[in-house]
Amino acid sequence: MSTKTSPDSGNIKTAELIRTQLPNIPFEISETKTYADLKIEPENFLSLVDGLNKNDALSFDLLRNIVAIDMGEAGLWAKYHFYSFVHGHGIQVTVPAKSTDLTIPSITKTYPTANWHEREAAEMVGLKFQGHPDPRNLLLEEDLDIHPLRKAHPLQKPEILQGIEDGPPGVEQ
Amino acid sequence: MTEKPNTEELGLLSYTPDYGNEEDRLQPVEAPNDQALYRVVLPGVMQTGVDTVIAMCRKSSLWPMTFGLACCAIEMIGTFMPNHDLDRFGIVPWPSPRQSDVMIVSGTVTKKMAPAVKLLYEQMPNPKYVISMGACATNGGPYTEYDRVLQGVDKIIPVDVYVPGCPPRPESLMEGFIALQEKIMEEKKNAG
Amino acid sequence: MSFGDPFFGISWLDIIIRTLIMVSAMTVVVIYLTYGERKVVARFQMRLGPTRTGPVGLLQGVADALKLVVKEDLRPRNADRWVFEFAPYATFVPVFLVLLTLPFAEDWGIRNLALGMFFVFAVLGLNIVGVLMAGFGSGNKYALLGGIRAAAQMISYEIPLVVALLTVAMLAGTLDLNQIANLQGDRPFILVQPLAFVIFFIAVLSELHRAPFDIPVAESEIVGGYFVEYSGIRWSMFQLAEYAALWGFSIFGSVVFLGGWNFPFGSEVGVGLQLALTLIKSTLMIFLIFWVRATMPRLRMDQLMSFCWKVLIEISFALLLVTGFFLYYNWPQEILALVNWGGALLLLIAIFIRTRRKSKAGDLVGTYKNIEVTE
Amino acid sequence: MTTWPESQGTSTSLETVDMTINVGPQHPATHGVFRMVLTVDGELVKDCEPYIGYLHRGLEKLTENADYRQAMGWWDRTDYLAGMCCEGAYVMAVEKLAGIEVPERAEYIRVLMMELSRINSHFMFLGAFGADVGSFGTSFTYGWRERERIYDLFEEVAGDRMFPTYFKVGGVTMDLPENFETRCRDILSSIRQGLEDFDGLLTGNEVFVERCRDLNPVTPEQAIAWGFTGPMLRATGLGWDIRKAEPYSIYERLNFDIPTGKQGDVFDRYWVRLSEMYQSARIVEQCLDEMPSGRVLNPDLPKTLRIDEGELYLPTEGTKGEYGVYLMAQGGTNAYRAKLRSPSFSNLSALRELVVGNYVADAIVILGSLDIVLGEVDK
Repeated sequence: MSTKTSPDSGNIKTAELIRTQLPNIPFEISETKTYADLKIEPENFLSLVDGLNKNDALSFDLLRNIVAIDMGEAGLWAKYHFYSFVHGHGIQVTVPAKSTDLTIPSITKTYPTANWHEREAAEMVGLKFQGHPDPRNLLLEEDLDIHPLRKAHPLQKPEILQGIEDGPPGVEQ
Repeated sequence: MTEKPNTEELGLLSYTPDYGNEEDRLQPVEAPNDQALYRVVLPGVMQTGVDTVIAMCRKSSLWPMTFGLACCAIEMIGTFMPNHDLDRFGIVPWPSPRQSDVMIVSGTVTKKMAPAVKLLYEQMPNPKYVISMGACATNGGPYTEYDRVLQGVDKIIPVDVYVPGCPPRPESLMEGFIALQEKIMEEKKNAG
Repeated sequence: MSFGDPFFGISWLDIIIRTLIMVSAMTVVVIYLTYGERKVVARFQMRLGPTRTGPVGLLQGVADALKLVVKEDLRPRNADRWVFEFAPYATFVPVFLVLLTLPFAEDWGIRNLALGMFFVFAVLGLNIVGVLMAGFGSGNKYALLGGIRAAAQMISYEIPLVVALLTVAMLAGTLDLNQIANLQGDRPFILVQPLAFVIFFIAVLSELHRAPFDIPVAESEIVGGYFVEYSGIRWSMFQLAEYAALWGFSIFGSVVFLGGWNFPFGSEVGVGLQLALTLIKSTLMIFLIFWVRATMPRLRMDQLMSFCWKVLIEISFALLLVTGFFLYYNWPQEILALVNWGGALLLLIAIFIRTRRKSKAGDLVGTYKNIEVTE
Repeated sequence: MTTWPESQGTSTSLETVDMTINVGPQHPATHGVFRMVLTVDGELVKDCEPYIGYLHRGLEKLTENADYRQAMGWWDRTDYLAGMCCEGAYVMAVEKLAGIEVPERAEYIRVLMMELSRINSHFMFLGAFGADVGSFGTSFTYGWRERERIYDLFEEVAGDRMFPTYFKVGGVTMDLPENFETRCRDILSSIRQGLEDFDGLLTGNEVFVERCRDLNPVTPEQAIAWGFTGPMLRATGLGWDIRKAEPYSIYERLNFDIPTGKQGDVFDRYWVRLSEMYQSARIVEQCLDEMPSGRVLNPDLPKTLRIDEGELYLPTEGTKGEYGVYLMAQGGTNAYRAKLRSPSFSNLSALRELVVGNYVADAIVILGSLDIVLGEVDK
């Protein structure tokens, strides 16, 4: 068991290991409270994912989670969390989508579990995943075109009924 | 593989619920009020006696439909289990809406689920009652600010008894059932 | 005995009174069977069962029945009108005919036929027609599936049922139920033919769609099976037919196998004791059916079919053959009993071994890059 | 009258039409509001189209508009069978993000409560799975006898049965009552008694084994590709458990082992969950023995919890699999973005591959063996 890292110790080592294993892919390394983070452009995101999956020293074979974030003016970001059973280490990959076309290449071919995660991220924040098998809505109705997790999306005002004189519930005055 | 004929135009085999667009999905459903046969046939003076007997029978054999939405469903199942046995009141859960009289809406009704709730309410035979269990079913509960959540099930179907709590304890659901039984005994005339 | 004097060759009054007795007895028994089932299954599940309606919940069956009578009677739009409406009566009539021929005491049956058992076999076939009508008539896919499953199950389980009862008829030498009961004065046929009783019990369970074979009525898969679209009085007719069949088969089983009213005290004893004896034995059998229902999970459709065609039918034909040999060469019946007990034991052991067999899928442990992650 | 398809031309082969069955949002076997449309040829399932989202209540949107500590009310209603596990995961994530220390005794109490709610949730699985296979509620009542006892214990400790909000950022709201130790030990004995009952009722039952043995075996490679975690992954033979692989809280000090199955079929999934409960009972006993005394709440907690720049993803071992909490803070009292990695969501996404090719009755049993909770799937 080479680089056995629990979340709060030695996650930078994993990032350096990836840097040495995949030298020709440009990404910046930064630190989060639990895992190291690699920031990469959408163009060479697919090559990084293939590298992570195929390389024996890394062999990240579980895609845990895809988080889509509306960063306000910095556009829409997607964060991926990978984990390797063989080496026991995990990594986080941040992919800021271009504000022009908001698309990120889809990785359902190498990780089939990404299918539903990408569909949910797409409908919640409005990202588009290029090459996704069926990009329909997952959690919202099929014909809805709203993105609830955008910062601009409003909340619903709770309906306060003061007393009986307001009439029976459900009937608008 | 032989080319399958399109199953759409075979009325029997294909069933696609026509939910329509957003507005008429959330149209409320009125409670039906047609009369039972015995009230039409029997002369007036005998009706009160038959009414009380029928109301007592309805009261003591309320069959709810197993219709759990969210966390309140777990407390609803808990009410049918050994510690708080609803079977003592003659209340046994039934899978199909056709054979049930009470619909316990236990959990958050979202706008995507609203047409299914209305469909099930219409499928139930006539003297039917609705118990809105928990804060979510009454007015959206802790999730009332999210715009995909329906603020209360009484916006789409008429509700008889509201059970407060999030989730309500099994005892309060039993109290809801007792309140429903008293309501059946009171309004036995227009029970239909 | 007959009630009125014959009129135009048929004693009309007699027929009417007898059927009225049977109808009222059956409704009372069915109402208290539903109450009994809920109480018994509740006790298995550490619950109380109905206690609020009536003194100890005794009026629960009455309340259910009355409520169902007054319920609104729905008919789905794309249901086939006449098939849908006559299905419950088509399931109820054969069961009622079976009840008419059963002897409750010395010659106390409603109508004792010389070919009583043969009549029961013939009438059993009609039951499937009603179930199929319900399945296809109500225009609902769940009902369609339920109807097809019920038809396949009932038809295939009739063969072992009939053959197992034939072996008993061969032993008794007659098909008249009264005679069969008379012959069991000293020892009931269950001691002589236990394997036939096991096959009979399994086949009855699947004829009634109960316990491990309640596939057409599997509420966790196809909700409610063939009577999913029925409500109110039509649905209660189905329940009436089901519980009447349960009662009918348990009395039939106790008369044929457990010696009916004859076994421990012979036939000189008064009619009251004989009647009580038959009812006690049939309630014993009903309790066994409720017990199996409360504990056994449900078989899948193809397992049910393969169990019937690959196991039950072979055993019942072998049993028929063996009984034939014993009767032709009139070897002592004790050896026949021994062979039977051996066969029944073999069947149970085979089922036990089947569950302990090694699975066919092989071991996948450690095949993932042969790592063992947990230290 | 309904029109049957008249046979086209002289094709002698029997013309069959694939029927679509809508196992709708309301169905006794779908454990809540989950809908799948099965395309069925006779009894064989040709295609399965799962539809979720009927319980999408906007957990993440509401968490963004509420204070860190207020949001816990929504988080423990995600996996409503094991309220405390979700509370523990969220609270640990916030503490690690804000860098708040938790006293020793609170850690032990938390692990004890989380393991009890894991047992609680697995009892619900055993009950619901027995009903799916067909034992008409007897397995439900056996499971519920122990669940009610554990609920009574939760009520005594924290005041509420399902969602006690007993955990707090920085520790636990109040200390354990005095007689907690004796009550907890006799509940453990009744839990073990309940497990023997289930062993007798289901594991040895011929019909149950006949229905579940060799039903859709899954290899570890497939499981990982579909994103299975928790009992679903351990049933395939890969003994991966976050409490051992990436230990959090005080799980390094406790010794317990991880049961793994052999074929990943439905019987192994049932068996792994059943034997996991014995391990959880062992953990609860160890926590009771080594429970240190002392304070249960971090004394110097800030009045209003403000967390400046930072993000984290904390995976924890929920009852159904890896229950991961992702939090991003941009200063202020509200989380900028919160995401729940729900195990049932990933386990359910592979339903089509698991179900196609089996019978309708098996499709329901396979769905039951996934042990999904809709509050978690639809977030």
